[in-house]
Amino acid sequence: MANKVYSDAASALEGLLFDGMTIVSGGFGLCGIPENSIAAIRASGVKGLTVVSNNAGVDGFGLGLLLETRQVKKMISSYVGENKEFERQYLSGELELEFCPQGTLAERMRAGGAGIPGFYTRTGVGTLVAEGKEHKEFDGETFVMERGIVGDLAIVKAWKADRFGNLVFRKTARNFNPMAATAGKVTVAEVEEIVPDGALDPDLIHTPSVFVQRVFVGTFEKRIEQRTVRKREIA
Amino acid sequence: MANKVYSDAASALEGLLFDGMTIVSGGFGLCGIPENSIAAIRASGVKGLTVVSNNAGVDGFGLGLLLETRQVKKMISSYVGENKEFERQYLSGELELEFCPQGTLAERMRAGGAGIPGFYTRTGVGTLVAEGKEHKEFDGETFVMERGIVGDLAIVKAWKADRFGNLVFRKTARNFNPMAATAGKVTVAEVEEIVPDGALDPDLIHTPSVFVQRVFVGTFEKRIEQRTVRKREIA
Amino acid sequence: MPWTRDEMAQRAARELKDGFYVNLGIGMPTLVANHAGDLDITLQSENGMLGMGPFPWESEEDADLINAGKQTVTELPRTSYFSSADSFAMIRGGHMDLSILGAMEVAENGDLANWMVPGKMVKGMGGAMDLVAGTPRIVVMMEHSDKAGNPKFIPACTLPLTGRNVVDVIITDIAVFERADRKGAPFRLVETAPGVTAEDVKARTTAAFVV
Amino acid sequence: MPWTRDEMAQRAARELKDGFYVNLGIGMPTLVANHAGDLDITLQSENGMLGMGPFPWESEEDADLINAGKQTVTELPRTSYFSSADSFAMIRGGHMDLSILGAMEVAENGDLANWMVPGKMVKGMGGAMDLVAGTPRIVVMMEHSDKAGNPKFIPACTLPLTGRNVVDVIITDIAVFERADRKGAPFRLVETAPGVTAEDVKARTTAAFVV
Repeated sequence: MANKVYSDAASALEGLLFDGMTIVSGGFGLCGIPENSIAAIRASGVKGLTVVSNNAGVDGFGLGLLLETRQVKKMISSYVGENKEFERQYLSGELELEFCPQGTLAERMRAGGAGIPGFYTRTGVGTLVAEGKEHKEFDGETFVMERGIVGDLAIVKAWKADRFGNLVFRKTARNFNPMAATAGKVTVAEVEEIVPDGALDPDLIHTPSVFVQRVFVGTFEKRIEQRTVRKREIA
Repeated sequence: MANKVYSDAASALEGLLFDGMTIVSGGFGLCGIPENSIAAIRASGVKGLTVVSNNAGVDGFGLGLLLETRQVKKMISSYVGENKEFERQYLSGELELEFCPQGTLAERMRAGGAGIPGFYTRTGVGTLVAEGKEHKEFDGETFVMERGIVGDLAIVKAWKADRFGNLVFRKTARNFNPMAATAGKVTVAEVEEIVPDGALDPDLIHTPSVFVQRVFVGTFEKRIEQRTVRKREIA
Repeated sequence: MPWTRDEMAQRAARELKDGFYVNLGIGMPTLVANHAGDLDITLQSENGMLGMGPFPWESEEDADLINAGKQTVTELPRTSYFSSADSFAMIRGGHMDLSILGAMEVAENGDLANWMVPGKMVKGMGGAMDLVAGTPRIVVMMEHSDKAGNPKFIPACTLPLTGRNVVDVIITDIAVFERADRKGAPFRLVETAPGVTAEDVKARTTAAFVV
Repeated sequence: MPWTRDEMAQRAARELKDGFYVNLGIGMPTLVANHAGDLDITLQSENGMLGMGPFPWESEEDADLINAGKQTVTELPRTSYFSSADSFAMIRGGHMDLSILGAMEVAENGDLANWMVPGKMVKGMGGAMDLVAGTPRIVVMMEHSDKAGNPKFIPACTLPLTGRNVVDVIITDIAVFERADRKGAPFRLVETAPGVTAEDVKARTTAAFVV
């Protein structure tokens, strides 16, 4: 069969990167981010990127790595508060930023992947994010039109895959990954494990294989941003 | 806690039915249909119903039961080819019918449940189903606007539930049920089994509890429309 | 000598490529699966299944496992199930490679009609409108003439359309037509059944096509 | 004597009802969970979790299990995980009962600003715009005055809005305001902190409200 399994991020991304391209990325904060693909994109030196991702990583990790090297021209995100370098580049005008409400961003990725070029939402009506966008009344209420997003490439992080490209995510590391997986002309998935044929329960696959063109097993740091714990009382 | 578990369809539907209401139903053909709720709706005698369902059952089973008793005023469906009584009522003008392409219907339910009053699709452009609807160009291509659907009540069939209302579906009996579950002001789920707390893997719940207000264990005939098999060769 | 249904399916199978994700319509198109040979093809069923297997062995039917034709089927090691919304996200979003379906009429501009005969048949379009609108390559399999002997590949559809300008390949029992693109390229006669000449095809077709 | 943050959270918890599905914003609103008492409340975290449990025991943190504030949390027997699209389908679709969040400014018409200070802070709105647009009942918790001593409940917002006409209840460290509907009903002062009079509140507020 047409092989979808690659040995690492560099080989999985080979031939897919070009200057000025749009990349859609999964992940929320540093949770469930495609660490390996990001590192390989940095190493490739590709530049002028538009990156669609809920967050922009932190200084020195995640998408922050591509900001450091100035490979990113524009971000489409809902929250970038954890990244000083981002703030600096943005306030100095070096980096373009399109703020998009989190739910609208998730829906824009899903819509792009589902062949829906535009949809209406009440989110953001009467605020900055709706300025210049088309509005429409439905049943007496005003909604704003938002556009579907399709990227040249989607990079996602899953827990398990099979060689067909079926994906399963784990806990809140799922987040934007399933929509991102649908929103790339090509989708590259990095996973913790590729399991034998039939090991994934067909009822419980989050991303069907048709959305994934290339898959590889990565190594993951899985950095925690806010380590909050309860102390055990000692008896 | 607020109890969501009911003993049967009649009690689960108590207080929810009224003449002229809109009911959104899960199911594809006779697969994964809310048999028990349909029977209880028939027994209730409620009438003038608008029913949103991919199919209309067959003569004497599924939604066909509500057609027999003339409780349905209007159907919104993609395919009704298995039902002679439907055809008769429609051709004689007794029954209103809004044909909706299957994918558009699924998306309309999802959109309604997701607070999206309208979306654009290329499905149906240039055909009867797009007539009288708003059109819009995106990147040089023409799309038609379709509306989200929200029903007064949604009735769905799942495999397993827990008492919180989390649902898991089985194989192709999933079909329209997850979207229908989001598209009702109130959603009643019938299931084969209510499992103990924590027995459903949180990563693998198809419909989160917030969408389900009432749940009960039903009894299911699960009729097969087209029994197609391979014959075993006898050695 | 016209092709049999099975020969038509065999010809349609040549439209498949290794690794393709394919949706086969109800009826004749389902026969194509029997001719995939060594190609690694994943079949989609729009009611919510990717990786559709063959019919079950007798007594192993599962009422919860059917295809879009409401027939009992089986699963494979690659199978995944999903909701109808996700299924048509896949279709509408252009993620499928190919769809093969039946037709009542195809017009020379690629219009397709296969869902309605006004005043007579009110079955519905099911997923056909979504499939033809979303899938990048559409192959139609149909008898060359209807039961009354009238051509089905015609200058303009007379029945309500399923989609405008959506058909790429037409396989009938006597001929195969193909067009290079959906931007104005005409259908070209690329194959005929044994003993059928281009002249024969012309005589039995009202649509314009090139040879 | 103004209320402490914990007393504000205790007051906010009185907005909860048994069986509610609730989203608590980052910061002070998270304290409300400690005061739910016997009420059966399901907490949503908009990054894709329903049924959020407490922080993990030390050494049991899981990098794959965080809340919308990026803090490590735990799951409960009722927990489900889902994608961000499904999470906001839940929120935008009006399925949540209540959201409690912080604010920089609230206007007397219910407008809310809590995401941006032009030229200074460019963190982003995260899910706040979706939460206020989609949730039927919005409770704001904030200090009555900002660090410079200026009122935060004001005639009209000066900062970029998060949502128009979306706030139902305002809980500050000295007072609670509530309005009957979003159709023009004015905010009413319904409670004051111990030793704080309606006159005190008026003196420290520029928004119009009824007593």
